[in-house]
Amino acid sequence: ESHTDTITVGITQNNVGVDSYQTTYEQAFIEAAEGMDNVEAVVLDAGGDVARQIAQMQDLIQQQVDVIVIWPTNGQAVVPAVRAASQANIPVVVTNSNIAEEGFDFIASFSGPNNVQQGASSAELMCEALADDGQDPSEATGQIVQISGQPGYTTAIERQEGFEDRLAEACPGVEILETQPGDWNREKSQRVMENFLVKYDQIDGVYSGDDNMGVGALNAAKAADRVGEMALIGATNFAVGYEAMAAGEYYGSIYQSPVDDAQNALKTAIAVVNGEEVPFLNYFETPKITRDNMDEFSKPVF
Amino acid sequence: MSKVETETAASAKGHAPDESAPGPDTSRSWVQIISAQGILIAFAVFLLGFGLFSDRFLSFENMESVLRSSSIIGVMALGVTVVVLSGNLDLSVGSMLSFGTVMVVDLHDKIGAAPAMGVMMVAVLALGCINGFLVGILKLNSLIVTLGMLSAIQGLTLIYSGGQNVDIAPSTQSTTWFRVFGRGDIAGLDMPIIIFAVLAILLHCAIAFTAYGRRVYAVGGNPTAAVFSGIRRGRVVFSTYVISAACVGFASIILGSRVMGSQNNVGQGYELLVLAGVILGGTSLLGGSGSIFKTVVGVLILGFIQNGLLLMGYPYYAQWIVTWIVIILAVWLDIAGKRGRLFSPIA
Amino acid sequence: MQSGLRLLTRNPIWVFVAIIFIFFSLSTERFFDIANFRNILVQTSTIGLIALGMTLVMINGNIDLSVGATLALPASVTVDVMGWGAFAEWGNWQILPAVLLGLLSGIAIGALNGFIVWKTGVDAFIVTLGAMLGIRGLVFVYTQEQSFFATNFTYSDFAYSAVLGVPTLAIVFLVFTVATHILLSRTVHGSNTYAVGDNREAAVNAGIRVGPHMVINFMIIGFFAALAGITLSTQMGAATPNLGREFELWVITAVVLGGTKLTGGAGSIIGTFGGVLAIGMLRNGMNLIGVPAFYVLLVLGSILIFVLFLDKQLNRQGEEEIRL
Amino acid sequence: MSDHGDDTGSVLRLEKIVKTFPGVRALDGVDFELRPGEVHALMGENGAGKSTLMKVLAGMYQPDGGRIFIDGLRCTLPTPIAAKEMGVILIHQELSLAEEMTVAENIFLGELPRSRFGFVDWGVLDKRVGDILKMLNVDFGPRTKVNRLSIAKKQMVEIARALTHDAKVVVFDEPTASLTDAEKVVLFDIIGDLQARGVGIVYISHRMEEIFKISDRISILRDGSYRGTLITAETDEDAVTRAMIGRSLDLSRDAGDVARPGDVKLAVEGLSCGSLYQDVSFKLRAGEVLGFYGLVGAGRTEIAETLFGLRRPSAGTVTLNGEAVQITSPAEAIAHGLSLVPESRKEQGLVLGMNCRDNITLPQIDNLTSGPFVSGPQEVAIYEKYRERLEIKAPSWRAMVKNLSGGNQQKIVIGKWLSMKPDVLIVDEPTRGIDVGSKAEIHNLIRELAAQGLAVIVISSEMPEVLRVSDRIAAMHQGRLVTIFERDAVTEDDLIQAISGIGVHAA
Ligand SMILES: Nc1ncnc2c1ncn2[C@@H]1O[C@H](COP(=O)(O)OP(=O)(O)OP(=O)(O)O)[C@@H](O)[C@H]1O
Ligand SMILES: Nc1ncnc2c1ncn2[C@@H]1O[C@H](COP(=O)(O)OP(=O)(O)OP(=O)(O)O)[C@@H](O)[C@H]1O
Ligand SMILES: [Mg+2]
Ligand SMILES: [Mg+2]
Repeated sequence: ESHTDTITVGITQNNVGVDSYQTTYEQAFIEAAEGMDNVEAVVLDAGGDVARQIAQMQDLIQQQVDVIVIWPTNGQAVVPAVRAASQANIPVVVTNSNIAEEGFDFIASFSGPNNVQQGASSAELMCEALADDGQDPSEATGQIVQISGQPGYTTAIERQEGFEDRLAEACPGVEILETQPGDWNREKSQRVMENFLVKYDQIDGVYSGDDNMGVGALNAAKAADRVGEMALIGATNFAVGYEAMAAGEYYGSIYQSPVDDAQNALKTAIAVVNGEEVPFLNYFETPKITRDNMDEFSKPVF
Repeated sequence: MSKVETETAASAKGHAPDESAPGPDTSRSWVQIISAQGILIAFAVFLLGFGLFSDRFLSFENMESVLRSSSIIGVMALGVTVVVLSGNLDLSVGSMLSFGTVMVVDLHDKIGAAPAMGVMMVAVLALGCINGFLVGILKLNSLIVTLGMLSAIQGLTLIYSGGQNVDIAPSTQSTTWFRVFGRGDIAGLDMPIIIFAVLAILLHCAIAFTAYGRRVYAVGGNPTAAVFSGIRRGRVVFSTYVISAACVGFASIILGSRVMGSQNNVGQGYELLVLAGVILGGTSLLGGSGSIFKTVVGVLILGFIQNGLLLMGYPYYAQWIVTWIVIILAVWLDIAGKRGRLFSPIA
Repeated sequence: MQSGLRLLTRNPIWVFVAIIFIFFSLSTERFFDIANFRNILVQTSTIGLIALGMTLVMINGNIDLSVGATLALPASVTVDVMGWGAFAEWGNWQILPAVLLGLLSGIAIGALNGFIVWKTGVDAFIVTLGAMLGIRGLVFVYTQEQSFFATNFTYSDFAYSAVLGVPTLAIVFLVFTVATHILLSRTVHGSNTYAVGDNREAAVNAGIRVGPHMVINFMIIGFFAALAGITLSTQMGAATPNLGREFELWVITAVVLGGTKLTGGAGSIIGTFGGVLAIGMLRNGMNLIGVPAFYVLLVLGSILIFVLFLDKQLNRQGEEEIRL
Repeated sequence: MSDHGDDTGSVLRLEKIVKTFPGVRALDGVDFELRPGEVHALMGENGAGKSTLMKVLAGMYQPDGGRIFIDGLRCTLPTPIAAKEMGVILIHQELSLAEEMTVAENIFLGELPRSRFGFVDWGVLDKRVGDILKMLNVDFGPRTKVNRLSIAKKQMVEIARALTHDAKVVVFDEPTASLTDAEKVVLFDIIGDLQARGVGIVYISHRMEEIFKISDRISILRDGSYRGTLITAETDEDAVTRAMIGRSLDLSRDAGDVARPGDVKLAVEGLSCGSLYQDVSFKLRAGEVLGFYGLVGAGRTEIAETLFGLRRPSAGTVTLNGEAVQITSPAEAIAHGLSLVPESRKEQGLVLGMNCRDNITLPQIDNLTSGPFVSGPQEVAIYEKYRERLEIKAPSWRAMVKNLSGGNQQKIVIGKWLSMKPDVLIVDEPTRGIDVGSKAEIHNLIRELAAQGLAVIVISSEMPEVLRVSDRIAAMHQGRLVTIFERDAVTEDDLIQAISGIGVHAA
């Protein structure tokens, strides 16, 4: 079937306003939709609450939108809601973080970054950072701490998983002393890091689930005058992380553009409605970024 | 909640009328002795207990770290204590902290540090005035009003920032004098701790020793009798919310300066931690009894629980479970002492 | 006419429900639609079920801030138990012991809260504030931070099933609403609930076993929180450890909007039902007309305060009133 | 059994009951004995321990020593329920009702009749309550909400509770403090009925005339110890008073205090407040005591509250010291030199959780500062002055007022307002629940204050009180000021007629 008239895209987001990434994503999504003349977007936000997201799915089904884009608050908990949409013949595109495998039958496509891969990339960066000059990264040794995202949320879990698994392979000599959640919150992770600094006399590296938390850790390390001893590595490069990197205080991160993320999702959704062929796992690129190659990237806008 | 008042009044028969001079009273049981200084004893036991398990716990460095990370919650708790003493609640402080921090950080680079702080203070005080007007003048229930404000201010913050994180540019971070509040120190003692201590002393004196403080206690203890005694209850309640908002303003400055940036939800959930600190200190939610000093102790206990468990390597959620137990035990011992028996007499 | 007016001044929330109903019906054609009403009922059922229990507890002069956390435990227990090897052979019957265990865990938490309130005499606000943190901690201990997934799709099909066109979850909610209404207005336990909240000392003196009575009401709210957690997990086919955060705030809001006094002694299920519907319709309506997320928070907060103000105005005794 | 002793004839016997509160020995080996069908009065000053003794009997307090025998059997009463089951019913001094519930639910609180499955049997309930209410001869029904009743009617509901049980012992703790005369008659009839059924009655009151009217014996407590039992028929008021307070009272009015009223301090002209009271006019001079007499609900309290800025008048003017004023808050009233001793000390007069000193100084706390801080010594000085003057019995100024006896609490309230050195003092029911000795002191104090040039308004529902303290008496009936009598030219009959609306001829 072909859609000659307007296509209505419904999107339910995870938690807009919790950080700039999601807000920028939302703006990019709305802008992109406005840029296409035959697309109308219904934009909803679940505020991080699974129950509310399920209700929003129901409302979108009720409105009979042409396609639903969902940024799951939880990869498993939204599966039945997604199933209900597919049973109502509304195709679903999952964005940013994937849903559980059990739900794969009910979605048209996933569009977003590969969070497990991101964690793995960060692990590789960590090995490089800890290797002495000329030493092979796999020989690297050291003690590091990890500040993870909000417990129970898929992105946090996947990044942690990817990081820990890859680290064990890529440089078995590096030991994770401790992991504590920073809840995607800079102030919280600053406090967590302060505790780590008191507890451990030597910290060679810090991995944070995103740059926002990473900069919190950096703040704490600076205040304790201990930036020199450690390599700080993050993910989802934020403007503050980019700047810290330029200042030489921050080792590296993963570049992930919310604008790409949003546009990718919208394009995938439109393609699905138009009956075009789309890859089932439609990842967009999330390359490593360090001081050495940061010129290749524009500074994040968030 | 007010129903409990009748119950505690009825069961308060064990309370020594003259606390400072026990006199001929021979019936003080161990419960009473513990509870009279219960919170301080608990505090000491805590410090010692953790000290045994972790050699770093009692280090100066760690103490300072705990004080510093407690200072933001602590400053907010000072203001909330005043509100609670006058018999009301303030659940909007968490959202208000987000609002204040986002605002002061955002404005810093735009209009300079001092104006930013000024504008933010005015804005936060205005929110306090709204709370004060609704609860003090219109006499609406404080729990619900501040619950509504919690949500509304969260919305305001997001509208203000457009949902974006705000940051102070890295180039100015190291040069602005705004950094003093969160990162500076005097004679090696961190500035947040000093601000917390100074505010605590000021407010403690204001509440414990001035006529204003007496009015706050009277309004909390019996609002009707306070009015009959010529106290303008509306104004007193109004002022407590302004004080609470001012404390949130100070906390925002510390937070903004410490982090040099802010998310829109930094303060989420703080209202309950703050309240937990106030309760743990032994200030009664019914109003009219408690003190600023007690709140300081309560907040520090919370801080040390969190820190101690972390140092001992427990997962972060262990602190929630321990906080649960400690809150109930502390308040229980407190009222058990007042009524002179461990268990409630209610059948 | 006069009694109708009295009913309204006692439950101003229904005026408000009518206003938002008309407003949204005029604003968007998608609102006034049987399918949408079904949605609203299902969406509100979670908060609604807990609100039923909260009404009892609040009339009792207590409050339960731990319901959000309480809800997460039974949800996880149920989904977890369903997957136990022991029940692998049971087919769909595996759901039965899982649900029973889930409900039991909720009731047990309620009993624990109630027992602490009774025996220690510590205010319920404080007991359950602590429990809100602690029980969430227990959920994390139990789940090891993981979400559980229900591999049996019958479980989630239940959430989307309907009887005679009415969603099963809506029916569950309505049935329990009626049952709780009868419990509160017709039985001795209901009368005692009011008495204990109205004047606890008098109730004690009159020989009501106030302690066990309060424990029962806490067990009831534990049951309802568990039920809400389980129905929510059927909608998700899964349980997450963060489930139900901040629910307590919305439940209390609904109950207070419905006219239950925070000090106890007064309130009704009819009012609570109105309060729950008001919040549900506001949320749903704002989604349908596309109010930006940031403004939704502002609007909900303001409306909550406004309704409180309205209630105060309606219940004023006029100019003769003493001014305190 | 030796425990039986010689009490074959008694339904209740208390032996050597001891009860201590921290710092207070409230009961110090008290004996008490009650026979079936007897009205046994319990008297004593405020804080003598009467209520405490009865709470021990009702299972609300556990005694620290002593023994309780009911029907000759030794028993312990660990809970109020246990006491009720033993047939002991206490009607509280302070009202203890669930305000939002109906009369019927309150009367059968805790014992609602059940039909199947725990449902309330409303039919049975209404019938049983209806019967009881008929016996009490009241004008409200079983389904009336208690919060719609006046205080007196609430008291009747409390009393009705006693009739639902086959009681052996019924204790009335100051039941008449807020009853009208008509209601008192009903109450005494009920007591007579109970007596006839062989129930033992303990009756606590500070009103001598009642005691002598209905009691058979009088037991006296003083400072927590038992001072003996008198047979009512063989004694007189003076003997009882002496046993209670250790001296006789001179109840006559001092001759020397004939008021020489000065300037008009307060003039009220056509004051109305909606339906509460209408068109009230009077003048009050310095050095004069104006009594307000009327039935409960006549609107006297509301007038006082209006003058004190707590209610907005719908019409009329108030002139203070020759100057028209509009007072909109108690703070302003105080600034104008007005003081009000409110009707309800617990709700309106005291912050129960505060200590004695802080309660007394509360209205003037702003003036007691040195630098930014409140001056403790100044405060204590004020407290000490009024403690001595009013003979307040409290362990120290640090004692919380909630631990004082009712009478001493009342004195704290009076002290608080006297210490303001007002021009115009309004006292509303100043001696409700106060023992005879203190009452006389308070009356003398009021006269003394007037003699010093204060203008005083005394609101009271007790005729002897108004007659004793007033120079003129304003009689009120249903929100209207009927007449103002000169005290020397009025008889009791005139007053009763005026306040009950009989013969309201154009004044
Ligand atoms: N709960 C309590 N805690 C401490 N002291 C108390 C308590 N209840 C009573 N008292 C003290 O016990 C003594 C006796 O009080 P009680 O109430 O029995 O006096 P009362 O004879 O009934 O006086 P009144 O005529 O004023 O009612 C008083 O000194 C009072 O202060
Ligand atoms: N008819 C009534 N119905 C309900 N409540 C009443 C009624 N009459 C009086 N009341 C209440 O009873 C209380 C006492 O009456 P009120 O204060 O009006 O009279 P008063 O003239 O001051 O009498 P007193 O000083 O003897 O109490 C008040 O709180 C009033 O609200
Ligand atoms: Mg007494
Ligand atoms: Mg009166």
